[in-house]
Amino acid sequence: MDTLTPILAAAARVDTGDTAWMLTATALVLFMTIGLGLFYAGLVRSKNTLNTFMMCIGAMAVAGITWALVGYSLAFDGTGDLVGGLGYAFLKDVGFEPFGATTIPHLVFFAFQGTFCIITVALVSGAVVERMRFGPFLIFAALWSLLVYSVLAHWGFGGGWLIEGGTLDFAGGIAVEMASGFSALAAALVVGARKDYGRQALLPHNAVFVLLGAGILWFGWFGFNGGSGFGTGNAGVLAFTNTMLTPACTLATWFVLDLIRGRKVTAIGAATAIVVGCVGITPAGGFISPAWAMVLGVLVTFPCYAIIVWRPRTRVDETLDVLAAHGTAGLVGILFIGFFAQADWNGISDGLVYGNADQLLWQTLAAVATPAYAFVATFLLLKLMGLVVPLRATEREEAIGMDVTQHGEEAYASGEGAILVTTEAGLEGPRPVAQPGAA
Amino acid sequence: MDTLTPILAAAARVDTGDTAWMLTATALVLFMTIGLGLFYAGLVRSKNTLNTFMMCIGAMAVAGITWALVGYSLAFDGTGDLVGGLGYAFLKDVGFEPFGATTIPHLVFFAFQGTFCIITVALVSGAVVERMRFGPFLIFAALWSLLVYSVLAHWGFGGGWLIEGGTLDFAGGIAVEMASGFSALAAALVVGARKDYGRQALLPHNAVFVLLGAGILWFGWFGFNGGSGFGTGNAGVLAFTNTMLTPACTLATWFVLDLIRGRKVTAIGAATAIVVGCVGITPAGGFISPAWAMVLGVLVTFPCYAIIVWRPRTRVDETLDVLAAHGTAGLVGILFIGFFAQADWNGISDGLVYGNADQLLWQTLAAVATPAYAFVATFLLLKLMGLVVPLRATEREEAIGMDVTQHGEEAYASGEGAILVTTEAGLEGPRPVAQPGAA
Amino acid sequence: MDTLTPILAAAARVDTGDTAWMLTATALVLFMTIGLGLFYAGLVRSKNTLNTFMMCIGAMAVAGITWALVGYSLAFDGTGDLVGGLGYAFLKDVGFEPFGATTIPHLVFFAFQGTFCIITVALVSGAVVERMRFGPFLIFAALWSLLVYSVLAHWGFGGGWLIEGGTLDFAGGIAVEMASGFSALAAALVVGARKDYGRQALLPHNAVFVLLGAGILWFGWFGFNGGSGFGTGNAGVLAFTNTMLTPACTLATWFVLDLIRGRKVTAIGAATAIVVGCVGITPAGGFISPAWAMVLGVLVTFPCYAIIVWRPRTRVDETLDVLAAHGTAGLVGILFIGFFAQADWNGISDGLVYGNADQLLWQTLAAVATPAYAFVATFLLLKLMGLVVPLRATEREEAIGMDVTQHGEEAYASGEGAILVTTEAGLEGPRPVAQPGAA
Amino acid sequence: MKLVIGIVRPEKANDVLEALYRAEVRGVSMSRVQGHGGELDRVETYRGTTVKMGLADKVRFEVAVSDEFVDATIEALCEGARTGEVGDGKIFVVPLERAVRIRTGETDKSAVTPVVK
Amino acid sequence: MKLVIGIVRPEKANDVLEALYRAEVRGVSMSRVQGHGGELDRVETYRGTTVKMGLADKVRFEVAVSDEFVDATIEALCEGARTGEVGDGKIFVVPLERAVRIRTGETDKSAVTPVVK
Amino acid sequence: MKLVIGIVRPEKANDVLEALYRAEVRGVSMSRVQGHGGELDRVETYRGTTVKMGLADKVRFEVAVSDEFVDATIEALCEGARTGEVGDGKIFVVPLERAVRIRTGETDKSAVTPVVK
Ligand SMILES: Nc1ncnc2c1ncn2[C@@H]1O[C@H](COP(=O)(O)OP(=O)(O)O)[C@@H](O)[C@H]1O
Ligand SMILES: Nc1ncnc2c1ncn2[C@@H]1O[C@H](COP(=O)(O)OP(=O)(O)O)[C@@H](O)[C@H]1O
Ligand SMILES: Nc1ncnc2c1ncn2[C@@H]1O[C@H](COP(=O)(O)OP(=O)(O)O)[C@@H](O)[C@H]1O
Repeated sequence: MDTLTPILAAAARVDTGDTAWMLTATALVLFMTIGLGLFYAGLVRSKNTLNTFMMCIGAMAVAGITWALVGYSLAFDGTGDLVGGLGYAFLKDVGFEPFGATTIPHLVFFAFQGTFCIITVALVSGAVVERMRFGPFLIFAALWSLLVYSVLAHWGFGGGWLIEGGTLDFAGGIAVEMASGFSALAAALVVGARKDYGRQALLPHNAVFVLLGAGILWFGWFGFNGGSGFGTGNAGVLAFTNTMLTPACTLATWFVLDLIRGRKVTAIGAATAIVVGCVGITPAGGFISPAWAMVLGVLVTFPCYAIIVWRPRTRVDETLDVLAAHGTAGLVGILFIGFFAQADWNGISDGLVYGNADQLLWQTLAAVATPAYAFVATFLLLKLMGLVVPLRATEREEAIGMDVTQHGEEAYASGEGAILVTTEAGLEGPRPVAQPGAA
Repeated sequence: MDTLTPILAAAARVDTGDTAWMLTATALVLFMTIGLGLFYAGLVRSKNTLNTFMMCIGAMAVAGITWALVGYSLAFDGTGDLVGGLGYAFLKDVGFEPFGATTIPHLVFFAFQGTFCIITVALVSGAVVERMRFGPFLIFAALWSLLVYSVLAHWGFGGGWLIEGGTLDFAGGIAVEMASGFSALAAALVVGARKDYGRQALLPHNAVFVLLGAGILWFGWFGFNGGSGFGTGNAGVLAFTNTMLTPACTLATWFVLDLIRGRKVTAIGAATAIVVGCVGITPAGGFISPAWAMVLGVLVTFPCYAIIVWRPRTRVDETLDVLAAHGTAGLVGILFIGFFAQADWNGISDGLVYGNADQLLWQTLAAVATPAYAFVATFLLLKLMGLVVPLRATEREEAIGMDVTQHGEEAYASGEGAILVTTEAGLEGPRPVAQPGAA
Repeated sequence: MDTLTPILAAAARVDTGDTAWMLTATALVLFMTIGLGLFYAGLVRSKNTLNTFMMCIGAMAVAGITWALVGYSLAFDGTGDLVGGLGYAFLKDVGFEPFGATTIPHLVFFAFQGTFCIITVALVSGAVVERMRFGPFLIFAALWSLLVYSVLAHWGFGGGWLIEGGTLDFAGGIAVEMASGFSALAAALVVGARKDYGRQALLPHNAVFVLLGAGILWFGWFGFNGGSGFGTGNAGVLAFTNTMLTPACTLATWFVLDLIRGRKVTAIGAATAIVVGCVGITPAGGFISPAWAMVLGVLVTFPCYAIIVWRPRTRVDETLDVLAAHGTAGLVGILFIGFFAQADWNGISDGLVYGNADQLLWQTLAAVATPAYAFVATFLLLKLMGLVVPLRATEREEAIGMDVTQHGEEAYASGEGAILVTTEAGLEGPRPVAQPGAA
Repeated sequence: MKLVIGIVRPEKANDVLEALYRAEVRGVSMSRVQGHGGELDRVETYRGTTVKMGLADKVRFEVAVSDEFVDATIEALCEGARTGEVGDGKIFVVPLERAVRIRTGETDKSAVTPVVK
Repeated sequence: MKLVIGIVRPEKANDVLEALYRAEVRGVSMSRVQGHGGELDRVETYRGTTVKMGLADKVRFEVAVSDEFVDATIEALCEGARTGEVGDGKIFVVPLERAVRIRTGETDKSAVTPVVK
Repeated sequence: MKLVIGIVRPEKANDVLEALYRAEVRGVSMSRVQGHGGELDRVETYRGTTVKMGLADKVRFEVAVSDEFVDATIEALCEGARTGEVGDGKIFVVPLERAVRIRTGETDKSAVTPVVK
């Protein structure tokens, strides 16, 4: 949003080129949630594949609707300090005219922002896969998208106290990355660890899905970061290019750390590195030079890597390490801006290194307030939900697997021993099919 | 096409922004056919995986060529009532100047429309997988693309009687969705049921492919619907945004119906819901408000869900339910326009609810004529083909599986027990490899 | 680059539409490398899946960095005959102003070209999968990207002797296709054949990955070719449309050859045909008419098909046939321009058939010089590396599989028999987990 | 008691299960195997590589039965699995000295007769 | 010597391996099987198709042991695999006439006791 | 008759098939198993989780032969599967009381000699 300030003067009209890019960017970000589903599904055991993927699909359904009904309005209507108004509720006044000072139709702006809400909700699911019941997750997704995402989106993007104060967040270090990461931690604590956590080896059942999913995420991230300039202007172009450079550096650094740790470069590690690099550059994309973006790619690797190695040694089963990959990298990116933002490149503000200490102050504020709000709000939300409805499956269900118990399906069904229950009205006397055990 | 009428006045010149978006949209739609192949491949048994995927690849080859040679011309040359002329045959006069009143090069318009023809042919294959021979399918694909797709594309897009009369079809409720759905029904009847249909449980062998495939389809559909305004104008933007809202509502509704029916939300159902929602909004995308698009998302679910539950109880083995997901949803979408089209949003015409009964009339005409033509033409085409060449594999081949019998390959080969036949000219005395059983 | 000459006059300014398309194209090409990883991973045995995919991911890390540091500069700085200067090293002077006569920001041009470097390096890995050690491959990738790719990119795109002399190469027949193909041959010869090559059947373990990978490649190729006009101008539009037509014709031709050879159309063959068709049109895309593009699609099939059938009969284990699919098809495409380039379509130059013999001469020069340089340089590079570090894994490691030995992971882990080593600091007395065999 | 091992065509697996059920045989374990016997090899082609596939997919049933059930089990397997074409498979009968039901520790005969719900 | 076959729940596989290890049983082979017995069928739905799943995933252990080890092995299997609910599985003991260690050609008893590293 | 069970390295499976073929053994079934024995554990790492892999992939052959073929079969298995390193696998011989060819109902010896085409 802030990237608009400089051009606020300019009379806003829809530009076909900017709109063309934003339509592409929006589709790319929506596709990211599919990629995330695949990434997550590959990381769990095969008996929980579908449930894990379905949490992302569920987010697309639930958050897609809440966003249109009120979420968007709460995030982007007006400049209230803590939350927006209801002026855009039920898509009121969301039409073809450009939004604010952008050069794209309001509808496109709305859709683009909606895809952010969706993927953020999906990200949180990584903390509770393999044990949280599907129904309660859907309810959680709906409430969280309003109580946490929309609020933080308002703070960081939509005219809330952080952005108004001067915090720079290009593509969602606040509302997407730190919000999902620290909410994931809270969710993991409330829902509790999987029954076999720490006692058995729970391994990714399909690393190819993990790599392909990470690849789709990187692909989509060009829309995520590159689109956050809301057009083809300098900010978007800079963020786009940095989205190629930063993850490359993170990958290389991760390779080195893997070699030092286990003398082997791991594939799951590489997939993680891609995500970490993309997250790191998310807040900073349009504000720092390509050179600093590469440095960021290197630096962001260390804390994330450390947490990923350390977390499983704790009792906290934050299963897919959303905190490490998103919360931490997002926080690093937010702070990095405070040091290395460069007005020469972003036309808005310098960081400490370039003589503007205030920037670092505001970045630090964001890095403190966001995690606090996300963690507390999510913790309370799930605790309250837990009073009304059981959040997790029974031990027995967990043992059998969530796919069968939550969805009544197997990811990889062979059909052997499956007996048709639906009888064919049409066929006279269909020969009965095997029914062993039906005593 | 009709979306052009308003701007027919405007002097047409190529706009870089519109062209940029249409290039993207074209690539997205072509990618949909890959996604469809994956979606279909996941829904069949593992022994038929490649054959199923290959029918989509085959459509890309065959329909891609027929489209360039004559199909495009038959669809888009002139305003003949039933079929277009041959003026554009062999790409004659298809060059860089804008097509009609569009602001994009004719070549791009041709390519964009070509991707529609390809995926429509691929869709039909869903009715005959796991038993139809590959060769005959390729012949069918070539003929069908000309006799059915091009003709209906002319009716709905290219200047035929429906569009000229006033039928509104934004992105292919006629030529793509109803055409494929009702042709699929005919194809299933002519080719006949799989030998084990109704007697054994024939289950999807990889639900992850189904979900990923559906995700790729949704992703591509933004180009499919969003590109059908042939630029970044209001119509395209509206259709694009609706393509995010409608499927979200369909998903949520499907979840509810699943819960009511089996107390479990299914993943295959979710994947199906995504397709149904995208299909539903296809004809209506650029004509109805976002709010009505969400309502459509809810409404379209019911008939499609009902047919999907009911169809397997009949003797009709329309294997992958193209009729339910595409034919039905497309028909609902076409009729929905008749009621809820809004000139305020589309600048062209109102529906019944907004006081224009004629619109509903023309929509109904399309909803009657298209299925009739598609069904009859496909039925006759396959019947005639059947006289010349056997359409389906033998029972034995069906039992062994289409991958091995039609393509001489396995989708998931382990290599154990495989004996090299090709000998290495280069290697002196290569040690012979195991040849058990070669008596 | 040459495509710029005509508009060199025009005062260059950034166009939002052209930029929008180039951002999309850049993301698409980066996604191709992921698709390639999937394509390659499906073609190998399951025990080498991750290692194969990781070579492509590794290229994204290593080549992404070398490109930013010096590669880009060596390729595109100035018009030195053999190699560019260091003016752009460390991204110096790479900013928002348009590059040369293009209408897109320099940063976008840089990023777009960078994705080409990355995928070319990844392509070469196809020659050495299932046996080359991962570490040495990364080193090779870094050096090759500078010594071979940047140099040939300078020759063909960046102002070197070929382009200056008059060679036409639209999207990389020289630097990408021939470079990777003939380097692959050299790499296969230096690294040597897999131990079981020619003695056992080494089959693709997942043909669905192969088809999906090929589909992603085709999808991305629209950005690869369509973006090589650096905007939405005629050249890019023509190349884009041809990228749809040529592979369709290659697919159909491949089907026919498959039928003749084995009476069955193969899926792996179809996936290969898609790649071959896309490669064939790569150099010629913006220079020949759609009609000739379709002819090219047919013609290019024959030599590639022949080499793919013949190569495994030799002792050359160029494992994934990069030479056949890329080197050969690229060479055919380069020569095809010499005959059928049409100034009417490309506004630049005619081929022999249209009365300009010089063009063929310059195309032939490129078709001789490029393979020679690529082969020799790669051969020497690997030979020298081989003196310092062992290039391939031991027979034992090869037997166990590269995933476990190089990366310490399995692509499809079940977790059975896996014993947690990391102990849970947090949990008091975690019950010890099974440790059979730990004597 | 005997351990009856039956190797059959995958497409016949459900028919075999049904036949066993009809024969009152309740407990059974099955797994996928690949077999070689008198069947013709399939030829498969992957790019330039042409191979003869000497193995065919089969399903292996393992049924522990008390002696009086052996014949019934064999008949059920034959009835469910026979197509008359080469490749139908084999049945092997191996002596079974002990059987234990893990849940209860019951042994032998009682162990191989599942609880009736 | 005997060949002890144990069919257990997949989620208990690691517990069984541990129990066998504790019982000094070193050599073992396992494979995935599907079994039918007294367990209730699962109902699954795929679009319009509703099916009863009559088979449950199990893991099959195959352990060759010298006679004095048989009881210990059976106990280990029971201890590791028991949950007390229907579906815990079975153990079958089959006579083993010969055992050969391929690497060395050693036979019988020595063959079934792995080298200690 | 005997049922000969051979557990070998996957990479040796084709060599074993060849050796069996040379030994005139025509009928055979094989399946993938995982085994534990004297082999060193592999260490694998997945993000923060490091594990010791106690099981190695193996291929299990099951061959029913008439008594006079037993030794030839064992030799073939050893010849095809031996590398000399720990992990080569084992051979188990179990008595086979009956064998039936499903297609024809033939039993015993004739059942285990496949039709020669
Ligand atoms: N001697 C044997 N030992 C183990 N399995 C066998 C044996 N003979 C046949 N089989 C299994 O039975 C299957 C069918 O046997 P085959 O000889 O091909 O057909 P048929 O039994 O009809 O003659 C084979 O694929 C193999 O799995
Ligand atoms: N007679 C049998 N032969 C072979 N396997 C059996 C037999 N009975 C049971 N099994 C295997 O044991 C598993 C558990 O048996 P089941 O009867 O369901 O539970 P329980 O053993 O606790 O009564 C079955 O799924 C099946 O795999
Ligand atoms: N007692 C046993 N029972 C069943 N399978 C065994 C037994 N001992 C070994 N195996 C199988 O044989 C394989 C190789 O045995 P191992 O002891 O590792 O090597 P070696 O046989 O060369 O000493 C094991 O992985 C396991 O699958």
